[in-house]
Amino acid sequence: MISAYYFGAISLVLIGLYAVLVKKNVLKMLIGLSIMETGVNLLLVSIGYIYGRSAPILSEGIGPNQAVDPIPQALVLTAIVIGVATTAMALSVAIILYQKYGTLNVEEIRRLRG
Amino acid sequence: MNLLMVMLFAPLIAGFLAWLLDFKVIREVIGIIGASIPIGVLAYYYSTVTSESITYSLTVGGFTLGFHLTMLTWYFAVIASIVGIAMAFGMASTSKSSYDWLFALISFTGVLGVFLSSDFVGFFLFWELMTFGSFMMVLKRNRHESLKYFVLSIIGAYSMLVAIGIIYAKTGALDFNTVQKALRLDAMVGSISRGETALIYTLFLITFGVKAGAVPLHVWAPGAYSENDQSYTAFFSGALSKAGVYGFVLLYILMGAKLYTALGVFNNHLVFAYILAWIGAITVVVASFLAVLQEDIRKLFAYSSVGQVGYILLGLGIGTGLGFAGALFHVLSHAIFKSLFWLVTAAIILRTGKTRFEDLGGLAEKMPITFTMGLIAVLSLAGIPPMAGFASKWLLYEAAISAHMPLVAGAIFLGSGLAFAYVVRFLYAVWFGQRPSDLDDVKEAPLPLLIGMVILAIPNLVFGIAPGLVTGYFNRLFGDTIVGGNYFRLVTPTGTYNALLVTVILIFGLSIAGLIYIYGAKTRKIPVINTYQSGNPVTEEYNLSMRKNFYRPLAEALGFWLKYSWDRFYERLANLTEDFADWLREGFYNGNAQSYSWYLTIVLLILALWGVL
Amino acid sequence: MNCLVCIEYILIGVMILSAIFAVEWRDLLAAAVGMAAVSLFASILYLMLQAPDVAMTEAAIGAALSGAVFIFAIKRTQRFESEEEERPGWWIRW
Amino acid sequence: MVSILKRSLAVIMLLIIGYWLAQGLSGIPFGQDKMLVGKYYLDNVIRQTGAINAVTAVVVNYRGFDTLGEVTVLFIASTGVGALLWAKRRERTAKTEGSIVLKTGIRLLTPFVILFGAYIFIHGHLTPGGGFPGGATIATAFLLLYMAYTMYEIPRRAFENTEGVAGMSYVIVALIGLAIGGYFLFDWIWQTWHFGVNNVGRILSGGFIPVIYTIIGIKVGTELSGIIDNMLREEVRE
Amino acid sequence: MNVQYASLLIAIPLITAFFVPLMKGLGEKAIKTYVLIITAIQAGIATWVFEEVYTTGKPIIVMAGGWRPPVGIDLYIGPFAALFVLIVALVSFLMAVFNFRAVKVEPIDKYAMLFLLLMLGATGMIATGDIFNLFVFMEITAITAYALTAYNKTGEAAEASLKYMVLGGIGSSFFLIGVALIYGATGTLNMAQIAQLAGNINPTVAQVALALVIFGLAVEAELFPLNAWAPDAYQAAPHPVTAMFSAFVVKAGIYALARILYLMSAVGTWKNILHLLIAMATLTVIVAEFSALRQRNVKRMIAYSSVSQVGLIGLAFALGTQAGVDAGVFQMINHAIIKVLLFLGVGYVAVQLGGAEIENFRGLGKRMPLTALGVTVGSMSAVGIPLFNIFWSKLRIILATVDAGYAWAAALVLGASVVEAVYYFRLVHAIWFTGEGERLRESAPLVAIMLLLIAIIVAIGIYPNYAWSLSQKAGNDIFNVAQYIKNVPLMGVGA
Repeated sequence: MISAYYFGAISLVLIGLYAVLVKKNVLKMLIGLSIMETGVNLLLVSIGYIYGRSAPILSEGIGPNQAVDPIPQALVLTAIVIGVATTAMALSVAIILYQKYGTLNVEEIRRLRG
Repeated sequence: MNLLMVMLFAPLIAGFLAWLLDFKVIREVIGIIGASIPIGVLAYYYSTVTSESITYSLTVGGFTLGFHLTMLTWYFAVIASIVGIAMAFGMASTSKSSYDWLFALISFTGVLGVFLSSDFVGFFLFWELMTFGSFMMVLKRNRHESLKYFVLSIIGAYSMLVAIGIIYAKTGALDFNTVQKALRLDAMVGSISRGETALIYTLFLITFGVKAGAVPLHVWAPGAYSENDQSYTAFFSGALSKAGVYGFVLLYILMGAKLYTALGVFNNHLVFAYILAWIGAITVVVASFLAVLQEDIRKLFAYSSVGQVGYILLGLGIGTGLGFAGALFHVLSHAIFKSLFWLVTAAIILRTGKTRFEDLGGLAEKMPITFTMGLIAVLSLAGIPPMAGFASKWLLYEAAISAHMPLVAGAIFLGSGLAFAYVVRFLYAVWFGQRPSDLDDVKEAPLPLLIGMVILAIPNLVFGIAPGLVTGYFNRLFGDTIVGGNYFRLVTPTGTYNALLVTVILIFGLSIAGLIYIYGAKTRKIPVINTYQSGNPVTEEYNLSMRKNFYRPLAEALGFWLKYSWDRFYERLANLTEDFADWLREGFYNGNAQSYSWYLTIVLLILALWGVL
Repeated sequence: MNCLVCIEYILIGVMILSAIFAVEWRDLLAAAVGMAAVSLFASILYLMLQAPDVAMTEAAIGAALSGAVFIFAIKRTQRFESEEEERPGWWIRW
Repeated sequence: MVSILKRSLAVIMLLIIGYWLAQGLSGIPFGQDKMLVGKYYLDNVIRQTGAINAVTAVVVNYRGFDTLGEVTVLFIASTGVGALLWAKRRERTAKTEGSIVLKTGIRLLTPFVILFGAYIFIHGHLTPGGGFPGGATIATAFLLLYMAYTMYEIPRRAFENTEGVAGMSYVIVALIGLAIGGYFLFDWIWQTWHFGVNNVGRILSGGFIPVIYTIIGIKVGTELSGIIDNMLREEVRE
Repeated sequence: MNVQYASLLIAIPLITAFFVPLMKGLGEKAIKTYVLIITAIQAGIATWVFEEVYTTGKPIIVMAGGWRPPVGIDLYIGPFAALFVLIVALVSFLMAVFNFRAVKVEPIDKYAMLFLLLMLGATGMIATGDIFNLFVFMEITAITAYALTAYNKTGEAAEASLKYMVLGGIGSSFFLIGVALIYGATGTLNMAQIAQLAGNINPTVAQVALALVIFGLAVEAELFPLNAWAPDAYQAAPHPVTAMFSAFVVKAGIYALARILYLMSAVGTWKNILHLLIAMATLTVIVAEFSALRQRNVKRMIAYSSVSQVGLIGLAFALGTQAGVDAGVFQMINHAIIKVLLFLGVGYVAVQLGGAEIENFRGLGKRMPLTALGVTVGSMSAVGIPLFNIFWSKLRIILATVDAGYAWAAALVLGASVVEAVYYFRLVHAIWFTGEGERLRESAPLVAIMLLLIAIIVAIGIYPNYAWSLSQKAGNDIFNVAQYIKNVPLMGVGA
């Protein structure tokens, strides 16, 4: 039995991947990717969690032994920013695609093939 | 710098210089000098090589390239060098382009390197170099033919690479000595399985078969030989195709014992050799038939070359000492007479610009020296004493008989007959008969070309009259008396051939006939006109003459067989491949980003199933 | 099972539900909002996982800005998924 | 029909993959102490970096290289969006002006939002937050301005320059570390100058963390605003 | 000189890229010259690093922030990284020259930034010694690559970029899951420490983590069937960028793949992953070669060829033997050289004659003889003709493959290479023996670059010893994990 957080994180990844696999709209695929990223981030943070400990801010009352692992949180900070950067890039590409092709259906956006 | 290296790279360097200094006479002079250095070096080494072998090694890219000059490699190298120098003289007249010089001489170096290498890396390297040079020569003239040559060569080269790789993996060595020892040891131990041995053998068979032009891998040869500078073809067919033969010899040396133990014996013949013999026999028959049916001089000799190399393979496949002697002798005689043919062809094409029999005729008067040379070549090829061609074919025939291979011997006989049929046609249609009026101002071939021809004609006569020179060398090479006799007499277990005697008798007979012809017969010179149709007008649809469709009845008789062509088979295969490529490309790279993400998911699924199951 | 775990389960459930909605809604604007909602719920979960830094960042960048950028892009392209897509499943038709 | 097949196939595949991932994750117990390097950070963070917020210390100091890369990624995104949506002349095409409530509210709110953002990144080493959320908050202020006023545009040139200068300052801070301490991204303020050693837990501590977070905050704010600006302006043809 | 100054390899491109917005008004020429100067400086630093590493024989460990690994992030510039950082810098420099001709689309200042950051990303990917930092640099490279692919702003460019983005996004997400698992199991992100601890990881976790990480990197490394984005991206990107993709972006991916693969060699399912990778690499070669066969667009054809050659490298790395890795590195060097030459030649033709379709190549030997020579030499080398560099590496790879017991893979790869030979043959034939045309003026700097590359190709072809010894050292750097762990001055945290 895995934890609910793991379950939620994996579900998000799979739902995102499902959107990429099934939805024909480019923006929908990008939404899927974005959800995937959220899922991965959630997974990372939950790996760093330790029962009964508090946030790694070592002010009064919280010693080094009462804090959760700070590394995954640092990693996720980076990952979130990277995610938004990718999303912004992808969306501007989608805008160009819409200008040039007049559609966002991936089945019609296939001039490059073979 | 070692003299061996000088000899090896002299043609290559000369080629580059000729390419860079692209001026009319300088180019040719450099080329000829470069091409004549090898024979000089080889002559210098003659006395040394008969007592010990000369070795040298270079280190390139972590590989050691070894070279050795043994009696065997010396023999092959000399053949290549003789043909090479003749080619250089020929090209001095026929080729006007520095491109040709560059690549012709590159392939010259390649051939020498193949013969001299004592390890697989060098062997492969020079093999590729030689292929590359010859390929570039064809590429310039005909795309379709060069593509065929190219694809088959690449297939051959890669087969060799895989085979070398397997040998390397099994023995851990790449130099011939160690490989030979390891494989001989393995013949006893048997750690290389039967299947693997068969695989290596097959791969080498493909490699060397392609280069030697063995049926069914010969399809490149007719086109590549004919669509080329004919002086270069002299080298191509005379020396380069011998690299394939050398490969087979090498196969015997390196893995003969292993092949014997792994593949066994059939009817008292070694299985692997038997396969080779039959490939040779089939090549002889098929190529000779096809040669007979050609209407183009170049095509005719191209098929003839394929067929003659078949003899050599056949000789090797007989597997006895005599067979080897015959095959090696035929390597020499084929090199000199076929190259001579090609140079004669080069002269004809240079002077007339025609290649089809129907456009030629009566050139004997206009080009007497060339004609003489052509005659020598014809006699040698048809196997008429006292030419080198007879001696070698005789040895092959003796070998086949004494090894109890009557069918193979039959192939030799049939091949000889067919060879006679096509050379007669060449002899008559080109040199005699009615001369088309546009050939009236044809001149004798230029001097360099004639020099080249003479260089090749002399050995034809010398080794024809004194075949013992060659067989004596073989005896020393094998360290055993395989062919007895002296310089002029060959003695085998089943027969004797005295070349000098035959020559003397022949000269005597010919002089009598000549005397009778000159003094006895009443002759009158009449203009030649087309009258041998019994007065009937010649209709175009069934115009059979020595010059045109002479063997058409034969072609009609063989109609059923001619329907099947290896050439067409390969073309269809190529088309199928291309269609498959299109299908694959359109199917996989279908342009849909979604399908691509499905591929990703499928890979993930595979990984997952792997983990779950 | 204490109450906190209850809340966790509910939050995760709602997050997954909004992810499904974000994927299945044909109105892209709504889908983008759904996606932002997923981020928002995730950020609450981060808080519960004792990661306030991440929670803040996710809320500010993941939910707000990312959603806004999506909405701008939708504004410049099209709002609805194209029509040849077949009718959505029963679970979404209402 | 095909589509339903495709969907169900996708679902089945994804379930298998999910099961596999879950199986892998089951080897990593949730909520257990698995720290190795993390423990070291928690033990030494205050002494070595002067920051109370261990996450910040890890982000900026211990794993500063990642953050440098992260800033670069955002820079690339803003550059990339700018490059892709580039046109000779572009204008905003919004039609509807915000309501009076919105306009007034935003006019009042903007300075405070920016101030709040600044607060977040300046206190990064003490409280949750830091350069990225702080910068995002600043960007939100501009987003609000864009929403309220149809004609509003950020001073693009100035923003881009700020972006560049901020990025350069980050690298320069890192290079000063190289020059002073011998290591790239070396915390020279804390480890060489020992600035604010007695101040741990207050604003003037934490070595170069507040400096870098300020730089990052400004950079992220301008970059995200730049992205918003680029997304909102459309090409106009005369 | 303090070896920590090797961190300038990262700092210089970054700071200069950040400086570009400030010089926006100076015009196109100035910005391109600026990029040229920066890449030259970068090449200088890389040469220094290369010298340093190869003369001392010790890797340079750059410790960011002065923290010893695994606490801080380290850059591990060993023989491989030193060599490839140099190649990255040199290729970027050459392509910066090509920029003057090939890139006309506005806005140049953004292009310059992206160009520098692409170089940075690849450098970082090759140099880093931390797995999450690898992810960050991979994303830098990838996002830059997305932007540059779409830079021409045509429909095709955007389409290619979209494909790249979707696939890259999925790949990097799963890579990150893999990293998360590895972190969860070992508690560290430093590669050397992961290698130390790899044997102790719970086997299920290790299997899933390794598979996911390899999967994520294989997308970047263009292994079949994860390479569908590659030909499109290569075709649509600006010409210098295409050359950079082929010369080092993919290489960085495949290097990372090999590095992690060998670091995790203590994992139980390692052999299975090797088998899978060998199958994928072999299929990569075959499918890509067949796809190139009837290609009308030469740039796309060479893109497919590049994919297939990369598959060959992947095959060599996946063998799991020292010989294979050495051969793979050798092929990486050679392939970088020839693909720069080919894409430079083809790109230049496309710029001059308005497209890379095969029709434009007819008679090229008469119209632009030197460019034609460059393309020809590149093609012949790619096919593996002796006296050109690829021959040696291909030979090495085949020998290593057969030696490792995968004769079938060698045979299939070589069979596919026959196809490669055919399409290059067609190209060369079209260039020299068909078509006519007026002679055009060729740009002197570009011709000089091409002649330089041809000289290198032939030099390695004739005298491969030096390059081979370099690749042996570099290959040992990847293969010898124990040495790698020893070289990283681990702090002993937790271990």
